[in-house]
Amino acid sequence: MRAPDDTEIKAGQTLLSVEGVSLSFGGVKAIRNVSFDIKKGEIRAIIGPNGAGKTSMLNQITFKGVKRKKMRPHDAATGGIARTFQNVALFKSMTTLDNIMAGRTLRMNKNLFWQLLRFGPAEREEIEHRRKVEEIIDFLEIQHIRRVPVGRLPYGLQKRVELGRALAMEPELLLLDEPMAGMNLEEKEDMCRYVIDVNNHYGTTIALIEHDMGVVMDLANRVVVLDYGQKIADGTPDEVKANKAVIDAYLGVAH
Amino acid sequence: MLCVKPYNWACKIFIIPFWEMWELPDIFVQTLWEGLVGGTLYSLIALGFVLVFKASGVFNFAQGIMVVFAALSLVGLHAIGVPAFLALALAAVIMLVLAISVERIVLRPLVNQPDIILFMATFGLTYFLIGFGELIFGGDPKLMITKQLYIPTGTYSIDFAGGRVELQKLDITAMVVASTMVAVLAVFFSKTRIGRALRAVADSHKAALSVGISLNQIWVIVWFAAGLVALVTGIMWGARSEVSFALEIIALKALPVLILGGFTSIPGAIVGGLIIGIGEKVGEIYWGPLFGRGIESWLAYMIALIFLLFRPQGLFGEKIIERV
Amino acid sequence: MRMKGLLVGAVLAATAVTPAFVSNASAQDSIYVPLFSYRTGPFANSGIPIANGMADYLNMLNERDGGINGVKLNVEECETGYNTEKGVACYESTKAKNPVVTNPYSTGITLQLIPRASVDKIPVLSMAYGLSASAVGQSFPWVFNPPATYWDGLSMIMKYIAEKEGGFEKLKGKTIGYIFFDGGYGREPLPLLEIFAKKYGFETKLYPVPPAEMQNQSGQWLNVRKDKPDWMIMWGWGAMNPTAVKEAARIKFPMDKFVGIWWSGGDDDARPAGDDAKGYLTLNFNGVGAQYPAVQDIIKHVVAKGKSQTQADKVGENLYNRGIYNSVLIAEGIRNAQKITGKKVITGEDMRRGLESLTITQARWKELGLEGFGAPITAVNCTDHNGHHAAYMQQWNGKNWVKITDWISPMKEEVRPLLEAAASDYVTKNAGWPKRTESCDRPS
Amino acid sequence: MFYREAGQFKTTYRGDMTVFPILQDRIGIIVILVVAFSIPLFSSNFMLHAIMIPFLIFALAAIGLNILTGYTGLLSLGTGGFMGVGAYACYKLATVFPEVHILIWVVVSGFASAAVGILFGLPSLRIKGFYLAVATLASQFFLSWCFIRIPWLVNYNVSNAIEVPRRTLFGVHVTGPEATPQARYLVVLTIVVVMTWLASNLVRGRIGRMWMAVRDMDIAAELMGIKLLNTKLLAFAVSSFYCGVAGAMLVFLYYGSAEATAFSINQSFAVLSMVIIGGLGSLLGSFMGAALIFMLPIMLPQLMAAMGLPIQSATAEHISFMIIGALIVFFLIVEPHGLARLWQIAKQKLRVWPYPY
Repeated sequence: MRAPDDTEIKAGQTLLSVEGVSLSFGGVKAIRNVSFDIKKGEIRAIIGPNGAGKTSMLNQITFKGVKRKKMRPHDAATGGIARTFQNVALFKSMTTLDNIMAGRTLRMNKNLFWQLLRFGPAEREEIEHRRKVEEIIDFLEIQHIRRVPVGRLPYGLQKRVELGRALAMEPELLLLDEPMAGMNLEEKEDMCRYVIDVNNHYGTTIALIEHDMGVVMDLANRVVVLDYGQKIADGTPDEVKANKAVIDAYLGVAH
Repeated sequence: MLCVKPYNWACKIFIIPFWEMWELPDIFVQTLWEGLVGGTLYSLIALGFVLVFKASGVFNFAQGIMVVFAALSLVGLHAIGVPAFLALALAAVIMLVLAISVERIVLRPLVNQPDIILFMATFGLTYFLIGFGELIFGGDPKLMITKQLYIPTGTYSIDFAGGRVELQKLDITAMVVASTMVAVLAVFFSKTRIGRALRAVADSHKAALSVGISLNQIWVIVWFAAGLVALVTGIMWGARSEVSFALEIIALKALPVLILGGFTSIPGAIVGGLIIGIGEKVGEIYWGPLFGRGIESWLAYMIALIFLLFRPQGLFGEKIIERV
Repeated sequence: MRMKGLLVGAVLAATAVTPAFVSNASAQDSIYVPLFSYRTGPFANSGIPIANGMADYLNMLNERDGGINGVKLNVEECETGYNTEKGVACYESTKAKNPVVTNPYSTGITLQLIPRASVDKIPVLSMAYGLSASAVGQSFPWVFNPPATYWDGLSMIMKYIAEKEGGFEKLKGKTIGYIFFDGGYGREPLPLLEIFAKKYGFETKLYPVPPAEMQNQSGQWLNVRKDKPDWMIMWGWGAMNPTAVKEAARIKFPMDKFVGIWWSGGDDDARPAGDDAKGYLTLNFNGVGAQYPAVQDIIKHVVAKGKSQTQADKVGENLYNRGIYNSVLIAEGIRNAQKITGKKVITGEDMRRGLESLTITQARWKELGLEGFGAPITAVNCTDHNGHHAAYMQQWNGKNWVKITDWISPMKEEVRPLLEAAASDYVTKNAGWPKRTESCDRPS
Repeated sequence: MFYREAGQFKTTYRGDMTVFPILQDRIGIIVILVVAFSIPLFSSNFMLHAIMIPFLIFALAAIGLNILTGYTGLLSLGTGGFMGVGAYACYKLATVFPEVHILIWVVVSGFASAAVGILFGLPSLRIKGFYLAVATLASQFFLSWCFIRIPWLVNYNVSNAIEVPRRTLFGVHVTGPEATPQARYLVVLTIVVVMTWLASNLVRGRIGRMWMAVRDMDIAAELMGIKLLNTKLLAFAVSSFYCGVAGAMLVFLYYGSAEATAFSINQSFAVLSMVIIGGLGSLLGSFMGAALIFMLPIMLPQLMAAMGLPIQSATAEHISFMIIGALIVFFLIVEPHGLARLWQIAKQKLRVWPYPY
């Protein structure tokens, strides 16, 4: 599959739309009445300075949802949304392989009885999914750490495994929360490549949170800019780059 | 007489107990008093747990055996001819030695291990202290040296509503000592430098280390404080029945108090203890007959469990916030 | 890191090597008598004096007489901690050395051993504890529980109460409270208590004490205060006893109306309450005090030579003497078995016969240097492994136990049918329970 | 040198997914099984009855608790109660339906335990960590109370105890006093081996991954589409099932008769220490922990006697308490992840031997 180009995205169908979301913790308003949409097949970035409410926004999408008033996390998964976390949320004592296999949970359905016996259906199912997982492992080039508990891996690799786990869910929409945070340049470049490859290869729609502007401008088809919980800009990277409010927010003009 | 056939059960649950409270107010007041005293003693044991948990994150299973060990040391020293108050001081010294040993031998090598490992280590400590205590003092029960410590015995009988309410002098002493203990600890932890350091450690080990507070010292201090609390608890429980290893089982009663009050809250331990103490006595006396009595062994846990379902972090525990 | 590897090796090696030590049969020129005891755990306060008394009497026989009829007794204690798993381990480790009798000293361990006794051919002597129904010799040829069962005990207590009230008919309308260890032991007397209540028209109030709450009885005693029973009966053990006595004193329950079973009558049970315990009553079937010549012999041959674990001043206390009583039964059983079989070194099977025809007459008690120490054992036979012997009431005077009644005999006519019923119930529930095939010896 | 995986390549996923991918391990386990099944031929009754049988039963209970605490991260102090439910359920079933073979009831009684486990597992959705541990104590004390107070459970026995009927399998006594330790040992061993194999299948598959995911990071697990409550309750159910079967075996194949005190809180603590000493999240560790915690107190007095230390049995008991306590602390310090991790490290050493790395 080929990633759609910009004009196709504009015309394409909306995968998810966020309308008038607000969120407050105690008296602090983290998000104020933000609306935007994500279209099928695009890479959509949400950016903003520290504390702008990006992660809160993402949590709202996965945990609370839109239109469905009370969406439980489990429903997000069945609804085809997968995500990675700002602070890696891997299953630390499990191996890379098990972590990514865990991403297949929803797609496996052999019951307790077969699981206990393991011979037959459960084993066939396990092998079938193992094949899928090995494809992802090959794709992310993490074959050598297959059997290593992820807790012992360096940060960069952990991020990659987390991406792998999210991919294993074969999501329609992939939410990446600062996938490049804390990485060195080389690792960042690798990660960028994987994000683009995922978008190209699997045709997955990606929503990306990042505050490294350079990365975002290269990757994203469209960008939403948040500041103090409010949307201050929305458009293609070039449009956003030219937006005065964005420049102010990033350069720190007094409000 | 009050209960008619179809509503028999409902009546026994909702009417009879209250009617009994009304009919025999002296018994009711006595029940509340017994609950209060029992609760205070539970609070004392729970306090020992809280001190250690707050400062070192260790769920100290050995608190119960420390109670026995402290009391045995006191009685044992007195038995070989040490004067009572000197024995008391020496028992406190023994608890200090215990605290230092525990810190050196158990806690220091296990620093930064998961909670459950530390919990298990205190479990090992419990076994060790049982064996050690029985080896030195013997497994037979001892009499608490109540008289020698000038702990008053006897009863105040107060006429009340046509009956009498009996207040044991021993229990009153227990209440006073427990309250004093709590007050002293509260002042110690809020006013002194060490106390502030301890709170810093409770908030964050790393933060405490970065401002130069010695974790090891703090641990010795809290374990010693827990040891002192254990000593006081041991004296009080010992005076109520006797000093024997069976006392260790009683210490389990502090656990529902802990989940009710929160593992990290001193006021929680106190209020929790009182709720559990009064709750289980009132429950046993007025609703116990429905179950054939003797329900105290689990009633406290059930009370705590019900509270817990509404407040998972306990009454005074800090709200648990998980970040991803 | 190397250390960890070594450690694993060491543990595995230790596990592999240990069994080699375990199985060694002893040479058969002595009689092997294992004593299960518990000097640790929550019941140690009752267990320690009994264990001392048992061991000291048998050791005294060795020291003074060179054993029984010239055969040394090989006395060995095994610590159970009142714990069933340890009990199994003790039983298995002693079984290999051909014991003549097992004294389980825990209801849980006794219940386990009852079915195994007939298979392993080792009689179980559970002296006035364990399964009351095992008094029926036809169903339980290998189990002995003299001198009396718990039901006998209850009936004797009822007799005492009736006497004090001025006859059984005076019990009508009275309230009798029963505070008990909430387990098999404490619950066993309940059916008989109900029968008595119905028959004599008194009301019963029950106060169970959960095992974990033995030292926390204020709730139970508050209920006692609320219910105002005329008498209290107690089936307690271990740390439950002294706590109950103290609590009774606290609520000012009249102590001379508070009666315990024989297992609630330790000196350490009453002593903690001090003067407040004055008047507290318990049933007893052994004499107290060190004035008996045999006890003096123990002091001379065992305690003074430092061969005992007891403190000298505890010799002669009630539970210590209870241990002596138990050992007298063992020793007399052995002696009787030697007499019947003509063998010097007897086996478990011989011991069974010895116990089944055991008699200790008043004269024999005197010969043993224990005049008046116990009621004559006259009624143990093939059908009756208990004998339903008499006990007496003793009262705490603030320092010692004082015998205050003559021997009270149990209401056997009430108890025996219950026992028979319980035994046949046990046998029917345990389908395949073996029919008695053992022959019967006449009492000698 | 001899323990090498070099040269052993897997060409199928099936081959890669086996429990023991390395040949030497496979040989090892076969040797262990052969030895285990032939122990009755050369071992004393004491060894079998007092050590091996209870060791295997407690190992099974430890596996049960490990599923809950080690794999799913839910700390439980209610094991003794769940074991008791199994034992009493088995007794009721065996007396109400005596025509069905007892060994079937031993296994089926696990379901009763599982049901009770689910019931007491419900609070686990809201309560975590030590709070949950204390909450499970509620089940322990409540169940203990039920065993004593509900006479129906013991068929109205005056002695308040449950007794084991005599039953045979292929003409050989397996329960009751006539059953030889050899026969009982083989039955216990078979059940434990089969159930361990099933457990190892379970923890390696989808369900095992769900449990571990919940343990490691429950929020992320939820986003994988794992339903927390169902997963936790499943862990409670399976764990209680194992404990229940262990409890039933404890009474029917080991004790021979039991009172409610056999399933007291001490049993819960003992099993928990087995799991932690052995290694959380390791089936092998459950066996090692059971070996250490159960065998040590039984064997220490024997060992001391064998070494000719002339001490009183009570003193030996006190010292063995001290040694157990010290050993627990010692093992935790040497390797907090339990004996199973020690074993792994030892294997790793063997793999590279004679070179240090």
